[in-house]
Amino acid sequence: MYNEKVMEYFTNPRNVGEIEDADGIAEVGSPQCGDIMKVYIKVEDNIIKDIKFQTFGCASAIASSSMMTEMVKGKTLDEALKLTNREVVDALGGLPPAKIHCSVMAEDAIRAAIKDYMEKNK
Amino acid sequence: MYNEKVMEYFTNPRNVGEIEDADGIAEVGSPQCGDIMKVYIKVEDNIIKDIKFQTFGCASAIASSSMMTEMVKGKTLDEALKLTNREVVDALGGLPPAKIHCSVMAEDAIRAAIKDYMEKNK
Amino acid sequence: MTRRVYLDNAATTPVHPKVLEEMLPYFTERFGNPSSIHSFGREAKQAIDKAREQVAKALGARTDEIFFTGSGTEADNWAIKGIAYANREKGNHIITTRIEHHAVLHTCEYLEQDGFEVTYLDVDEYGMVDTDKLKSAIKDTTILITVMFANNEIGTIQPVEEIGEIAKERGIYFHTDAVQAFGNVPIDVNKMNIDLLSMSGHKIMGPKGIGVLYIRKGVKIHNLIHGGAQERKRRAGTENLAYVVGLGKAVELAVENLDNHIHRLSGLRDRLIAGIMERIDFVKLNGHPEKRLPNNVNVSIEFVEGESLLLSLDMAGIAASSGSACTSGSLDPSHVLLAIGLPHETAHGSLRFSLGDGTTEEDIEYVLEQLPPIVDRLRAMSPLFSQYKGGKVNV
Amino acid sequence: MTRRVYLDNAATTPVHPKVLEEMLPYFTERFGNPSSIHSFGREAKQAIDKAREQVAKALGARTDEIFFTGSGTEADNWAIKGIAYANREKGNHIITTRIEHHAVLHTCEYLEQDGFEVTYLDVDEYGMVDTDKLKSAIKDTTILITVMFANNEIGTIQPVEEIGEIAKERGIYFHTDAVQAFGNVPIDVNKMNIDLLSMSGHKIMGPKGIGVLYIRKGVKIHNLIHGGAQERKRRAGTENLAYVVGLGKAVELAVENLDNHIHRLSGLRDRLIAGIMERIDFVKLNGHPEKRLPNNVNVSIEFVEGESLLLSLDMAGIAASSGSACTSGSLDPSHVLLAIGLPHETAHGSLRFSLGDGTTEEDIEYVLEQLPPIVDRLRAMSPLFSQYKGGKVNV
Ligand SMILES: Cc1ncc(COP(=O)(O)O)c(C=O)c1O
Ligand SMILES: Cc1ncc(COP(=O)(O)O)c(C=O)c1O
Repeated sequence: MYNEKVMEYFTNPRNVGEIEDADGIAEVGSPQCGDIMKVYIKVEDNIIKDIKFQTFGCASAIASSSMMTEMVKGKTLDEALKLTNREVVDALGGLPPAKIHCSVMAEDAIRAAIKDYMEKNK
Repeated sequence: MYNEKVMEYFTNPRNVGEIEDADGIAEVGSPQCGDIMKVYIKVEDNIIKDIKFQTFGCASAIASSSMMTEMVKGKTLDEALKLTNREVVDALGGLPPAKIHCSVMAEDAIRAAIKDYMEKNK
Repeated sequence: MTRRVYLDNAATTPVHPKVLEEMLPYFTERFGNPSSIHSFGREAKQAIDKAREQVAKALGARTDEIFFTGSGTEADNWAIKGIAYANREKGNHIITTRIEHHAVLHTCEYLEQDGFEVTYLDVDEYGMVDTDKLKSAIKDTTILITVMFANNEIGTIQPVEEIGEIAKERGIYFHTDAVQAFGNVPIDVNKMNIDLLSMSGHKIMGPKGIGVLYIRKGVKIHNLIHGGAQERKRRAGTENLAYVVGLGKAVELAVENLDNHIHRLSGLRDRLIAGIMERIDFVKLNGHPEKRLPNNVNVSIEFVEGESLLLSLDMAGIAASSGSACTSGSLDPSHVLLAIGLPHETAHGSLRFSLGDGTTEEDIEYVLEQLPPIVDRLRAMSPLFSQYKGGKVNV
Repeated sequence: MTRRVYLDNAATTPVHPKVLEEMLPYFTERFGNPSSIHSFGREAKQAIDKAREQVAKALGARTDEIFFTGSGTEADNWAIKGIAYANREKGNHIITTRIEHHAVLHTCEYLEQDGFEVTYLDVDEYGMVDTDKLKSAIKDTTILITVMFANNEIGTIQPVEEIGEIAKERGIYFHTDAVQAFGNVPIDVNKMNIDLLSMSGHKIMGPKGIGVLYIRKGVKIHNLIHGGAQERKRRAGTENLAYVVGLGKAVELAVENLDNHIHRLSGLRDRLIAGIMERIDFVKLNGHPEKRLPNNVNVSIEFVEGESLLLSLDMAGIAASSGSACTSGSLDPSHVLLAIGLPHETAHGSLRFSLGDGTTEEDIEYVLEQLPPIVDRLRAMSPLFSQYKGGKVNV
């Protein structure tokens, strides 16, 4: 069903957790759909210095969130905003068709977290 | 499908053949139905002295005709007229439900042959 | 390799070695077509007759009331469509429940598009049908009541005998999907007033791809699959000789083993339920606490999602299943778990362990060892759990 | 024991040892439910994917056009009812032939009761469909043409490619029952413009109780069996894992062996036909002399009845079949033999020998040795024969 990379990110996800004094926080998804992603970012000089996530969801949701956090960590906010779900899928070496929405959630989550940061720092 | 007795009468039928100077002859059944029985009898003092049959038909038709000839040989015409298909079936140790009509043909055949004899000797 | 513990017997079972042994000669040696009149065919025919007797005996039925089908699903389809179309002039109303297997539900939905009216009865929090509600759902146009004997997800056993009586009184046909019940519960079609009953081979250590429909003598029903004269002209298609033989044997073994099966598995089941409750917080048992299949454990584990649980268990060598939508690629979780009133996120976090005759005490202890750290790990990742701990429960 | 010579391969074949070998692990070890996400399930899923590829390749189809069913009969039922009900608003007319298998004929008759109109095309004395007659039977309301690829009784092969072209031109779906043709004739669904095609496992040394329906991408069709999401939601029921694997293998072997099979069996077939003609008087070959399945011999032996022939052959260890009604317990002989114009009594005296990959030259010689005295013995008992000899033929 899932490739080894996805299973690796599901089993040993990078950047799990909370950031107490996060600069931006967002939660996307809903319990109804069985997927919730929560993302915390720490921003310095427009750069994502730290990022953590929590996910309630299936293996691909967990793997997608984790991969996304790795991909945007150290990037500028502009760069991070350009991240697409396709890139997450590719970085994971592919997802089953029924699971593509998990990568979309990851994209949504980082955008929402950056938006939250921006709102707070307007 | 058939019991051993039926198979024995099919394989080694008694009284197969024609009687050249038969006193009564009858043919029942039709090629359409896949069954034809022809019976020849030789009558002396109201007794069936000899009987032969020819059958085009399935194993149970052949066995039923053969058994019938054995059962009426040596009997008076009155006795022979009383033979029922049930008795033929019983003597054969039973027939499959779909094949009961073969025993009915045997009953019909002997009756028709006796009738033919009676008409000729009116 | 890690240990492999198979606790998904409600999904399917392995074929019993004795069943396979019976089947084997029918593939390569005694392979005749039962409709043929030569010795190969007669041999095949006899084998089928024997299997039909084995099944009839197990249900308290007559042999001419037993029809072999290509699956439990086909048996359900045949029963429901067959009754519907054959009794259309009598009425167009069918009563069923919200927790039936899709083989029943989707068939009913198909009939709805074709002018039939279907009542889907609600169930209580344990998944039980209320027979009073059933009675009041009956109309003059009701031609069929179809209620499953026992539920495949939560294991709840319905008051089948009572339903049978109601149906009989009102002159309505009663069909029950006993795919999960057979082999787990004693069944007698006469005592229980069952008119039609579906079974499946692969839930009882028989092969996958064979089922049975019991049809009470005299029931007015159309054929579903038309063609040759097999099954007394009621279900066409060359008989699946080897599987029919296998099913007969599996049924015989199931009946022989029934008391022991019930006793032993319900012990293991209760141990597993108690162990999970002891070792993991925020867990809820789904299904009826007593009127429950001896092999069914279904729990909701709050704050985590089913597929993640399943895959984590799988990595530990444990095969189970879940009512989470993620396992099917759809968004809604199991219709059964929603029907008993679980909130979506709780339904998503449900796990089913279904035991089988191969299940051992060690298997149960192994699960009880492996499951808690898996739950801990996933909860540690779960925003729902940290919200809960932070007092901000928005479930 | 007497020698056993099996010449009823059109009724059913033994499972090929290599097919059984492939199937075996899927009963007891790799027994998972393909819908399960754990390792048992994934293993099962992969096995099914592989089999689907084997079948798709053999037909020149895409894997998502291949659907496994519970029999050839189910495939025929699904194709015809599925197309009929899904295209009802387009039209209600179906064209078929008088010589189809009952799986097609009885399905068409069922549809006639439900408001559909069916044209049953006549065939010529060889059992061939006339494509001009087919063309003139087409109406504005025609939604389906279903013509078998090759006949199971007399072996005649239809002009499928031409029929496919006609159907395509007129925008009508074309289904062909290729249950007897597959493995005996090269098939390419695209070249032949076939929209739907039925196959069955047990005619090609696969197991009994599994079939395939090929459905061209885009064809509008209803489901026949509703329920779970198996077969991309088109055919419900837990997959018959072992048989799917076996069917895949059987198909692969059949394709690999096709040239050799055709060459070797048509040689044996022609030897058997010639031998019978040489040694027995008043014999007629049924079916087309050239456009004929490589494994089919069908002869009418005048003045004798088929069941008697069969049982006599059976006692000599030879398994064959007949078009006589007596073998089925009904009065009318085979509808196929009547459709090619045989008189009833001739049809009753027909014999079919169907060869298989296990058939040897010795088998053929053995039949040629055994058959003549059997015919003599039965003719000696036959009133029709003595009438004929006496010049009083009333046939
Ligand atoms: C031409 C034809 N169609 C359909 C079938 C039915 O296939 P099955 O026996 O797999 O149902 C058969 C054989 O029985 C057949 O010969
Ligand atoms: C309650 C119930 N009904 C019907 C079925 C369908 O049976 P089958 O898989 O044999 O089609 C199943 C299992 O899949 C089931 O659990």
